[in-house]
Amino acid sequence: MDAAFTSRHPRLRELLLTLKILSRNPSAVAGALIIGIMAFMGFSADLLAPFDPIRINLSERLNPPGWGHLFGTDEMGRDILSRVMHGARISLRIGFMVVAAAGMTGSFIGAAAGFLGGRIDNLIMRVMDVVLSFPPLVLAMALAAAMGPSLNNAIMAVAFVMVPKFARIVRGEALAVKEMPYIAAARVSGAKNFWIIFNHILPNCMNSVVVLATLTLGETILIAASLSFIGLGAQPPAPEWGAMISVGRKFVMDQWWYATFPGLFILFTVIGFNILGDALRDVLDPRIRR
Amino acid sequence: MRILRYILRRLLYVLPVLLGVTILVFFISHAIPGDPAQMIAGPKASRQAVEEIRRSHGLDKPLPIQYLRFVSGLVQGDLGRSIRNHRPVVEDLKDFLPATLELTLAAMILCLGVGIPLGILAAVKRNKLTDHLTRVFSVFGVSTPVFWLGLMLLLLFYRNLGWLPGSGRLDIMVQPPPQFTGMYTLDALLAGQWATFANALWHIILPAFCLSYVYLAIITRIVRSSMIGVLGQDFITTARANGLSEAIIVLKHAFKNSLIPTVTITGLSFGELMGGAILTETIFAWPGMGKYVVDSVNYLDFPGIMGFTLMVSLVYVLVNLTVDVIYAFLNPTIRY
Amino acid sequence: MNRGSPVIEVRDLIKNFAVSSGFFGRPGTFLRAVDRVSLLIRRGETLGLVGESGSGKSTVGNCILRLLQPDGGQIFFRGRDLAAMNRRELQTIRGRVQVVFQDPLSSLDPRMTIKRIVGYPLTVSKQVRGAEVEDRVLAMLREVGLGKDHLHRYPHEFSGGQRQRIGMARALITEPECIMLDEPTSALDVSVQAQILNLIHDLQKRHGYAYLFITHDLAVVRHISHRIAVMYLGLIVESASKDTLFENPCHPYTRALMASAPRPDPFNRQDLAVLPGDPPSPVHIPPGCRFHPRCSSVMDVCRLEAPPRVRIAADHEVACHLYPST
Amino acid sequence: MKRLFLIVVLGCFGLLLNGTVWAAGPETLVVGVSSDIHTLDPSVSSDNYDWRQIYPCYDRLVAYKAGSTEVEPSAAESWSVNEDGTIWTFSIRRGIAFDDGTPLDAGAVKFAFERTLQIGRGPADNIGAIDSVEVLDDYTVQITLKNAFGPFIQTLATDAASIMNPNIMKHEKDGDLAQGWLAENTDGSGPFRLAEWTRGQRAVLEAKPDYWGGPAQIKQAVIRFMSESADRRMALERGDIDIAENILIDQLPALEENPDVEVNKYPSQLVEYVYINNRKPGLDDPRVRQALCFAVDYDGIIHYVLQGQGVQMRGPVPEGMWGHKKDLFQHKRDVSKAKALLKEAGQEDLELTLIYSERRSSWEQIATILQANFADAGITLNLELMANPTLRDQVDKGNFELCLGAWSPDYADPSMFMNFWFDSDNWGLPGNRSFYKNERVDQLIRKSVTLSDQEKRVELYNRAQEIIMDEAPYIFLYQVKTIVPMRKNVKGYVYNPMLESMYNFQDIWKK
Amino acid sequence: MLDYGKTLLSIRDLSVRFATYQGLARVLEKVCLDIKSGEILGLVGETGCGKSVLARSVLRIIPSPPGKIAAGTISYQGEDLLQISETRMRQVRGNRISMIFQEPMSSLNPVFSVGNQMREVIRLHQQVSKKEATRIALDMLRQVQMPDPAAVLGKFPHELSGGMRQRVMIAMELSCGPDLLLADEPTTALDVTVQGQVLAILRRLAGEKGVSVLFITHDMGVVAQICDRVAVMYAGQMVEVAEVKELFSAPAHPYTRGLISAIPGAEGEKGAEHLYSIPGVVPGLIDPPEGCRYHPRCEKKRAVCTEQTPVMVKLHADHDVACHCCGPSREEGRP
Repeated sequence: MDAAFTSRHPRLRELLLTLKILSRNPSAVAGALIIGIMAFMGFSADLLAPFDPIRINLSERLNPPGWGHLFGTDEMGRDILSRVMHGARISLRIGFMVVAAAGMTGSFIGAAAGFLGGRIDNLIMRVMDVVLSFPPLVLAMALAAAMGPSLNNAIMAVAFVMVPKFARIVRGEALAVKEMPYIAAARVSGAKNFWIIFNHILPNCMNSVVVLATLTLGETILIAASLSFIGLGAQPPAPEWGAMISVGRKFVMDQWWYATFPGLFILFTVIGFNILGDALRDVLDPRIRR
Repeated sequence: MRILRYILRRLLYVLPVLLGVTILVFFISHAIPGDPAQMIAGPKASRQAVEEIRRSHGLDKPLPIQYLRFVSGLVQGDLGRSIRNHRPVVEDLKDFLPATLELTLAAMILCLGVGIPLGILAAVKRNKLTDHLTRVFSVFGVSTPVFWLGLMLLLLFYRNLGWLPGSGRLDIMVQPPPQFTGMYTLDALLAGQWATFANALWHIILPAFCLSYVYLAIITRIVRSSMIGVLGQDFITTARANGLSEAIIVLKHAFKNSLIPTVTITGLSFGELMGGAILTETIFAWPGMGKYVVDSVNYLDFPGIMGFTLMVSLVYVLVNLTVDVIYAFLNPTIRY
Repeated sequence: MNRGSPVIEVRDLIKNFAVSSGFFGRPGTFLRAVDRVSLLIRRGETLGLVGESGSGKSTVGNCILRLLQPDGGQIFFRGRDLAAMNRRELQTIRGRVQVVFQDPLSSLDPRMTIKRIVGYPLTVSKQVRGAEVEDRVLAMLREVGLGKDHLHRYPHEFSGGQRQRIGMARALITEPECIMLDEPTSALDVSVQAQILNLIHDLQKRHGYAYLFITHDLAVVRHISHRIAVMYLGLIVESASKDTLFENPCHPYTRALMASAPRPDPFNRQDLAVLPGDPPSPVHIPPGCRFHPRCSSVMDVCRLEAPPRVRIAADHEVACHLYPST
Repeated sequence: MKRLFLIVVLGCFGLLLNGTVWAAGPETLVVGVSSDIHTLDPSVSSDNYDWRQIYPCYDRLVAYKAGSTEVEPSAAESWSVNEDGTIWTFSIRRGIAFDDGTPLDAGAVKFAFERTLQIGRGPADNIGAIDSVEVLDDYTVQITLKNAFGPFIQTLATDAASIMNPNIMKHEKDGDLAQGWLAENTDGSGPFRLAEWTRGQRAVLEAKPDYWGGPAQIKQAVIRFMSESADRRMALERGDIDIAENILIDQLPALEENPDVEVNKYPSQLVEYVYINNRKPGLDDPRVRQALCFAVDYDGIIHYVLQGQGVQMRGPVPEGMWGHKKDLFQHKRDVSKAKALLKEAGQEDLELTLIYSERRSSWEQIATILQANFADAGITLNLELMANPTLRDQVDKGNFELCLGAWSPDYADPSMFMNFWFDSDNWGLPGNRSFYKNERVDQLIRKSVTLSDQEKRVELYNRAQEIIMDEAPYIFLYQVKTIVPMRKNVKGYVYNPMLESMYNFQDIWKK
Repeated sequence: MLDYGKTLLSIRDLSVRFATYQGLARVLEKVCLDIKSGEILGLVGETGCGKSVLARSVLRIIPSPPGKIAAGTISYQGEDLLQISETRMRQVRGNRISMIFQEPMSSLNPVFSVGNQMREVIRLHQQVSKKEATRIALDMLRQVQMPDPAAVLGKFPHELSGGMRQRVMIAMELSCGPDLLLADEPTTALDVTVQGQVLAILRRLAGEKGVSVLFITHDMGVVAQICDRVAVMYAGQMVEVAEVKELFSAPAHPYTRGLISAIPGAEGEKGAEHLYSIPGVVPGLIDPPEGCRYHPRCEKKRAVCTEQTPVMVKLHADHDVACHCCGPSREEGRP
């Protein structure tokens, strides 16, 4: 065993072990690689992108893919490659913001509901049931429409929709964790409810949350792109993928490249998160781990 | 008898959820910016005309009062009038629901018909090539933006190959079949109009496939993983130790058990189908509720949005209720 | 060691559970999981509580720990009634009654290192901080036979026996007076079980803890206990000092229990099937004496009346109609 | 693979059964349009896309001459007007009847106008000059106006003045004046009637063989709702439809190459312009507004976005409408002048937000170009796309800085531009969306609209236009060309700028 | 009573490997064992020593992957069970050799009724009508002293108690009259009084029907009470096989000795304050100790123990042991 795995820092050791197991899982590596490439492209789009994603150049309208513009140009003569590269930043930002917001809120709500039980649980879960009674896209659409079309509103809408997912899964876990003898031991030692939630319940739900978060990242990117496609998300001239497809749709019969490339980028990004999430689920599953 | 009581109890349990749904829907739609009275009046209307409409539609009342009016209307099956076309929303939904139903049912048949066998196959051939291919297929499924897939299908099959039609439920000159269910394929069959049936079928292929792909992938995954779970259980070992053949073990012992989680998830991810329908209908100009609601959103026709959202969540809740009943039926350990 | 001063005294403890939560959460019927149980645990002494699954022995333990709120009776800890304490009062005695659970893995939080797990009761009560915690934890680990190199590991990196040692260390760090041992060895293999039983025994010798040892294993309870109480369906049917009980088991259930435990002696084969039927579920408690449907010496009165507890010797009580109170 | 195979098989199966059976014959005209009908009630609809169906189903007292904005007698044989232009008397043609045999008489006209006014929706504003309608005898009707209103006779040719059968009242429910019924049915005396309306799919108008003006050449007109421009274009090229509406400009070059298709372009009265909120600080300075007008690359927009299918506006009144002033000042791109004006106004770091909706497909491009143009002049322009209703709400409340808009006249009179856009009584949605106020202009245009003498009116409007160009309350962009691509065998179509997207179905025929 | 028949099943040099995340686990290492007809052979050992894997290997039902039978033979009636076809194997399973498991909760299919599952097995191996199968099932349930057997047939597993479920399993597995019953800790999950009942039924039926039983357990008390011979395993290796009384009275292998001494109450009724305990922990199977796998915990460890794996040698007629310290050549080493 490497020195790192016998490290005195237990968390680091666990993390390294997890990474080591992950690195032996081909789909995890593939997923991480895709996300890594997307993230790299997004963050260094300013340096990498051959053209300005916003600036219009009307004399180059709707050029097909070629050496000058690998992915062709759009109806304003902007380079589609540059735009999809910048789009990576937007989509990843949406994904991470939504998941961070929904993950934290949902996890806490779920942990509290599951652990405290009784009326609080009932109330919280009924509210969650109401939110869950809508197909996610439909609710996000209604919310985004209500708040007005903008990227930030779309993020809030999607986050709102995603909260019950986390709440439900964490609640389920919390119900199981709650019955574990170590919770009883903590009680016997005098721990109070919120201490137990933060020190036992939430950390022990982390694996599921991480897996769910990864999968939700993919789903979020899809829903956000769908909202943008309907016109309720990112606003032009922002190079958001869904919005690009929305405009590209008008040109799809003659200028196939316009809608095709942003779609491929969405597809691959979401695939990245999905296969990484699946692999994480396999790896983090304690039954396999121990 | 016990199952009836169980259904009744589940129904009662659904009521507060539905009440919550109406509240949420109502307040969302009233947060929508844009003055409905102005919308009703039209683009060049004078101020007095707008005020008059505001009064006559009760739009000047406080929100809680408007909510009460809304709910009492709801109970009588009145979802209000669309701002866009001044029709009762219920009428609109009646017109557009069958198309969505036809599309989702077609997609559903495709999903279950393909997804279940595929999932079983993948589970049985776990970690073999079949399994890997199935997983790739389903990962692509859950990762593909429906609207983009639709566009690509159109590009290929309509624009480039010209094999399949690009929009609508029927060709332009085809008379819709007599209305029984509102689903053209079914109605045409019932009326014995073979040519119309063929035409309707011809039109539904692309949208149904596009819509089904995501859901199909989900079903395949669920069947696969629940089959794998069940196949690892002790009673499967017992069955093996008793000399049962793999086919019987998989198709009888494992499958019935794996159906239990599958049915649940099928219900829960029904929402994906509904969400997908919105996008699919938009892409394929399928005159269903999805397209209706997108048009409503663009027009901020809040009674329309509200009616659709309510309708969908009602369908969704009912589907999940049905699923619960099937679940209880499948699973003898559940006590109802 | 001065054995003898009562640490925990349980009087007529009652605990009910709701069977079916009725429509919209209304409580339905109750089952009585624990019915007027009385126990006395003395300093330096081990009370063995024996019974089959569903007999309510763990429920008694959980009531004493106040993990469950009793529905009746008193639980005196050093003269103060735990059953009547509110949340704040309870905080003051937390740590003085400790617990070790059956499953050594699930009783340790898999997300915490040993240092945190063992030091936990100290951190929670904010008695001790920083480096002192580590010192105390280390001292405790040494006490249970573990060392410094175990400090930064996670529970899953240990074997079953080691985990149970960790569980002991955690229980002991607050310097409790009473420790409830809820089947602490039943998940362990024989060779490891022996190690843990020895440890439990040694610790008592050293510190004079009062133990409530809950188990279904007669051999273990015989080895470790000073006094034994036998539970059946929420009721204590017989209690006596260890030697009395094994030499003179009175209740038919106690006798059956002893007879059906397989002895590691191939030269004397027992008749194992001494007791017919399944242990009844607490949902359907038989009328009269709860044991009567399985009892070999059942009499008419047993079907009608619950037998009273009778003292038949100085330290020997039994609840059976065979021993009428006179 | 299997699925692909299945699709191929089913597709071929479908192809065999299709193609041959369902072609439209020469007696059927198929129009591909972008959106469904909302309502068919002429008293309710303010939407050109509804009027497409409504207009041919009804008669009006007067009608536009073919291809012209002048009116000619229709249901009214003749009319007279009193000296001050407030009382109009019409004598109605005999022999016009509704489908159930009810004659179109003075009573029907009174009923129709009063119904429209009573419902009080958009159309009521179109004929809002009417004070009362009186039946003098069966075939003579007298209309009294509130004030003299120059364009009155023009408004009677609009869809809002359609005359419906008084018998529709038997369909009345809850005092809705039969709105519910008329929204989905037609009952007029026009050359066509609605035969089928399958929501979201198609509407069929069938020709009445006994129309008083002579039957139409086609038997039926099928209006197919196809939301995507590309879809309509494909259908037109394949011959599935005969006329395709609203084709995106970018798809025209491909269409023009098709030998079976003729792409007709007509100058229209539809103008697109930018509302500048004159009340916002900064924008209340005419120099700043002038600077904005000078910053715009009008030629570039017309060249690239419209592919040349438009003309830059010269003042508010478009070319082709009387009152258009040929020698009026016109802004041209002049970045240095714009910068100088801004400097003069002390607004060198101007940051503005332009709101727009997706109502017109070109707006996104225009907004982006404006952003680039303004940047050249040192102005930061933020873009905000919003749903049209939201946008209208913001405009009505004056809650914006710049906003893209489009306008087309309901009747052929410059007052549709001059009075609606500049009268300070019309602030907000009713028309003056720049919240412009100039008392001199108010006087001039209010005076003009009451006069009947066209020359006098033009003079007043010209004076107003001069003032307006100085103060630059709007950025006048362009008036578009209406593009109506159709199959070459479609004959007899006549474009009328007043009847945008309304077809003269009764004169169209297919070769 | 100890009328040993001829050898029914003979396991030779059986090695099984499991692929795990951490590496390849050598779960069984060259295990040899004979089961004679009519005997109850106890297989004891601590958790994870490979007892269950051994039993499952006989029926070839170890989960594969990750499990893999790497080497060895299992001969049953002249056939090597590891070589015959899957179809032939299925005729053996549940018919000639059957198996019951530890968890009565999960070894029955929750969605089919008891009768349904029993009939399925009966009709699979016997050409009988449905009615006849029901009769056989009822008869078997009576033989395991099931109260109200007719009603039980219509019930679902979750409606039965643990003891009843285990009886159903026994009835089902004996319904085809097998030669060998593999019982994998069948009473561990049961309460002690119920365990007594089940053990009694098992002992009686095995005797009546002449079925050999491989009884896997970790409870030395159970072994003492029902087994004829005992095999002791440690960390994937067989360490000692002996007649039951011989094993308890004269255990040869240090591990066996430790196991017996560690039982509470074994040293007599009074008992010492301290129990004997084996030091250390059971080794992992991925990287097991070289040589004798027990050597890190052995009190009698010698140099040779760390280098060479001891082979099974005959101590007496019915007593084999695999230990460097107590082979027949070192007879003096007997305790």
